[in-house]
Amino acid sequence: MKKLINDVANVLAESLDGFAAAHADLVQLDEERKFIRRKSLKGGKVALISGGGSGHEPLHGGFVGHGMLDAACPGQVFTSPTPDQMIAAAEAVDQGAGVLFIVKNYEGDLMNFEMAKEMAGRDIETVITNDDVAVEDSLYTTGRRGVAGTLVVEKIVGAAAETGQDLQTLKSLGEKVNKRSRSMGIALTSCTVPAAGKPTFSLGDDEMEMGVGIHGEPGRRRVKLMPADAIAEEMIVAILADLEAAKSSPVLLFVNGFGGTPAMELYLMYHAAAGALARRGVKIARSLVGSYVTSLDMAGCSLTVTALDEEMISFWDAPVHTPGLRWGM
Amino acid sequence: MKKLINDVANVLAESLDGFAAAHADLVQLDEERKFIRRKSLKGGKVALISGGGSGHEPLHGGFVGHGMLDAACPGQVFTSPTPDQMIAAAEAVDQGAGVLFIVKNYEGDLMNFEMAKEMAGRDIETVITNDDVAVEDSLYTTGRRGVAGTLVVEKIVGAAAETGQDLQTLKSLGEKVNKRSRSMGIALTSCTVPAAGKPTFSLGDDEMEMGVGIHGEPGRRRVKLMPADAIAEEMIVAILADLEAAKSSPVLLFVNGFGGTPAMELYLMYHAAAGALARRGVKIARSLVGSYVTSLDMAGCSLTVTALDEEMISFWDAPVHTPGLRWGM
Amino acid sequence: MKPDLGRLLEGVAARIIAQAEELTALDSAIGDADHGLNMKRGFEAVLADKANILAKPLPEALKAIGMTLVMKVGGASGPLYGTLFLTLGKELPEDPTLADLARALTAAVEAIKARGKADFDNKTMLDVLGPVARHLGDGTATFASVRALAHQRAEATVPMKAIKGRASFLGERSIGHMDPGARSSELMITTLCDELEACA
Amino acid sequence: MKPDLGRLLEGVAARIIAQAEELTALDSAIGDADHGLNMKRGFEAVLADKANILAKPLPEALKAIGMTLVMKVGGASGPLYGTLFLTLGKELPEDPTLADLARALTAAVEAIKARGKADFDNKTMLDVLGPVARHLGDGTATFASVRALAHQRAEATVPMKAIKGRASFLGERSIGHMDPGARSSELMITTLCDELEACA
Ligand SMILES: Nc1ncnc2c1ncn2[C@@H]1O[C@H](COP(=O)(O)OP(=O)(O)O)[C@@H](O)[C@H]1O
Ligand SMILES: Nc1ncnc2c1ncn2[C@@H]1O[C@H](COP(=O)(O)OP(=O)(O)O)[C@@H](O)[C@H]1O
Ligand SMILES: [Mg+2]
Ligand SMILES: [Mg+2]
Ligand SMILES: [Mg+2]
Ligand SMILES: [Mg+2]
Repeated sequence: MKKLINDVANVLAESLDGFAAAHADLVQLDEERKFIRRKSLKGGKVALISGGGSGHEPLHGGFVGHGMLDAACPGQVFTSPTPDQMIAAAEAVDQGAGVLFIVKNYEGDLMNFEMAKEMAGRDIETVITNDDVAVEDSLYTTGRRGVAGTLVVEKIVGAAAETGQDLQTLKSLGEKVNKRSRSMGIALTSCTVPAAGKPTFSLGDDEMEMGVGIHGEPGRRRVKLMPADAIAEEMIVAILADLEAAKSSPVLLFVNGFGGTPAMELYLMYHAAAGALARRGVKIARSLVGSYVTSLDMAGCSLTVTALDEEMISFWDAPVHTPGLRWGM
Repeated sequence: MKKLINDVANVLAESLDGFAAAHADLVQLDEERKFIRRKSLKGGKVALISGGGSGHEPLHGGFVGHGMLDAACPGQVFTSPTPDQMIAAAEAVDQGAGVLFIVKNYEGDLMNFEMAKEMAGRDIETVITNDDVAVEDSLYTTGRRGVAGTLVVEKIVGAAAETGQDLQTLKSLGEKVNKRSRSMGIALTSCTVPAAGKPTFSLGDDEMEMGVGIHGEPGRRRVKLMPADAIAEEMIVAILADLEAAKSSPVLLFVNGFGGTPAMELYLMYHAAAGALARRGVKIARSLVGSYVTSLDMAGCSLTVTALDEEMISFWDAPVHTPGLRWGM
Repeated sequence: MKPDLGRLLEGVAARIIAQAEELTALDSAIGDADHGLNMKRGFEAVLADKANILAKPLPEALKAIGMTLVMKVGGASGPLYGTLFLTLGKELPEDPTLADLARALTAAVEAIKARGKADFDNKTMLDVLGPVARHLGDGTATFASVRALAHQRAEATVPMKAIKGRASFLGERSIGHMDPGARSSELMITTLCDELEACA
Repeated sequence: MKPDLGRLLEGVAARIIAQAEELTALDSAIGDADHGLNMKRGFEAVLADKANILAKPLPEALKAIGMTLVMKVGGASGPLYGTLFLTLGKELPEDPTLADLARALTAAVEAIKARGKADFDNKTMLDVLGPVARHLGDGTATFASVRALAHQRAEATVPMKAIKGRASFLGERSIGHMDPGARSSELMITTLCDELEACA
């Protein structure tokens, strides 16, 4: 394992401390490192709290700030945070207008946020994101994973929250954005969990994982390395098959790197994905390219397509000022 | 070689096309892909042009836009652009107030920009960046490499150019920022040039390269993998030994990822580097953490320290709106 | 039976900590490579809190263990094992009989099902805990039979296709691997049997 | 001598293209792994422009080759090899003698020195080009002797410490590797000798 770390036991703490110090103008880290919060809160606004296992930076801590989250709870690497973290975060940022949890659809996250909700004794609602089409959706299983589409939910709901929308309205908006967002990912290499010390899975030199999750979970199938155009084609086909709304709405195309993939390749994938959309008559209205929802050092990327409407476009365009995403201010 | 590409011959073209399409609101790609320019130019302003080998994205094309460059010329991967590119770029963005070339100190870049200057028949000045302390500075050699400090020069000179400063003033400012910026890099893995198909150098599982450049050039020495704190300590010592001004000025600390290193590790390195500065009484006034000056998929990072003065701080803070760096607008 | 809770606690914790790498390896195959790390972190926290826990009567001690697991383990296993111990604490009297134990474990299994919205044969810890709870109440349980059953039920998760938990994302590809949570449940149960037998 | 420029051009281009991987491998050791790619791109562009080049008288043809190299190769070698051919074009008459060639190459070497601010023994292409230019003028040159000298001077860069070019960043670690530009100069010169000898 080759990483820029000291002791594996301190990776999370030192990284959080560095993050908080580098962005001290925007965020504060709780003394026990249970949560990252906005430096200054906005009275009367619904508090948005997300969180999840660490290793996906800048998600979620990097999206704390004006126009997105009020707090984020970092779990251990790839492990959902514990209820005490969400309880403490809610205590710190609840302004009396209620709290909205944004939770990625993993059982660990669901249960820990649920226990926090039960124990916090506050007005709390939850939006669950499950945008990953690589996994079959079914009532009988855990269902689909929440992946990079979570950023889109946090951005759009975050912008709406700044305008003073109430808890129920924000929950509905979050559910709408989630329903209109679909993602799929591929990996060229595994990631390595620091404490595990070796790659989570092993791939041959000529292999890739199609439909991988953001924890290095194996995907739909293992295939021979494919050209970028063919990869994008398969991903876009899978995404559009499950996103009826994209037939009649302009879309956001979000190309997300997993941590070990450079910008040059992400832009090449954008080119490939945009071509696949254009061939199907889908119009791209907004774009985002970068490593925003990562899997430690995994090489690979995901594509997210969100079918936009006017409300969503205006909230997407609204000013945002966080360590990880910033525009308009 | 595992990369998200199609044919190695088309990597650059497809990546540039994707970049231009994803950021069509800000930039335009020349039809022959000789340069990336701002979509709308500002009359009467000195035109800032940079460029260099590709593979360092977002440098330089990602820094075209308000508050930074007017145009950038992308060479082949790790190969300086050719004079016709800079001549065409100057033709496209020169507003009559002259052109400033910002060139990293590599002989290839110097000679190609110099030939462009000779052939363009315009009022052109050049700022050469050479912030890399891993290489000994000497009159008899090529001297030091220009690395991540180039971003700082482009940001500060770019902001000054927006205020209408003239060519000579901007050249002096660029030289000042360069003189007050020092960097050093380390690599945990080699990068792989797409057309070469295999890693440029090979490192043992327990080895790292101390003082690496941004082309995967071997560095000062090959050493056993070190803890992050020890790495930061050695880099900060080398940087401060060559940056007298940091004794009496607040600094910008810029932790730069090389493309294959995730945000979690960069923030951990920020923590380590900030500690090394604090122990020496150096005050951090501004911070930047991210993969901005990359080496394809190389794992590793560089630290840049810039000794700031009031003028530099206000230009650093000034609004910038480019694909790669954005704040204040 | 009047075993020493401190010894039971230390025994179970030591076993989980000692097998952490194996649990993580199982989780690498069909999950996210952290189950051993999670359980180790949880039981280290329990050990650190041992004096406090042992000062309490059994029901309160079990609740304290459950709360520590909830607040330290995270992931799916934290709330679930936390629920297990919290429910045992709620259901057990200070001085439980085997029948009390069977009833309490059955209640805990139901609580885990509710918390995780899962059922038997979903390839989870429930596939060990459920059968063991039933066996404890069927009047034939011996230390050896409980151990054998726990082991057999963990092995029985190998050919299952996961319906719940992270392994469910794998669909058919989850077949052929033991569920890490089933294995950690087996480890806890067999270690408990070992310790209780040694005191008996 | 009245050799066919088309044949010379094709011979040199084919040789450089064929050896591109070797040049890149040399550049991997002490540079940035692109010298072969750069040279290949340049000479492919020259070949693509062949009809146009061959339509011109020798001096103009050489200038056209130089300009193509400048505009297509990039890196350090583009401006330098471009300067080489541009200078030869400026210095040579339409029908050059060996003495003309020696004088023109000497001028080109000076132009390369000026463009790259480098000198002999800096571990660059100059360490092949300079000695060959001198030898062409010393009255003893044969095809065999020129080839041998080019080869020997390229080999002689191995023990040098680089003072200029990317390899200079390596300091002492540049010692022990052949300079890629020296090798590409050797390849051009030996191929020219081969072709000229074959026509002679
Ligand atoms: N819904 C569920 N019901 C019961 N057990 C579950 C459920 N989801 C997961 N598990 C158990 O938890 C184990 C995984 O725990 P762990 O790896 O610590 O958490 P995570 O899956 O969040 O990384 C699985 O092996 C399985 O036994
Ligand atoms: N200043 C210089 N003077 C003469 N030759 C040089 C100089 N700098 C570099 N070279 C030659 O150029 C070669 C490298 O060319 P190339 O790899 O194509 O460009 P780059 O170094 O920009 O990647 C070196 O091997 C050396 O022979
Ligand atoms: Mg987990
Ligand atoms: Mg080069
Ligand atoms: Mg797990
Ligand atoms: Mg080179």
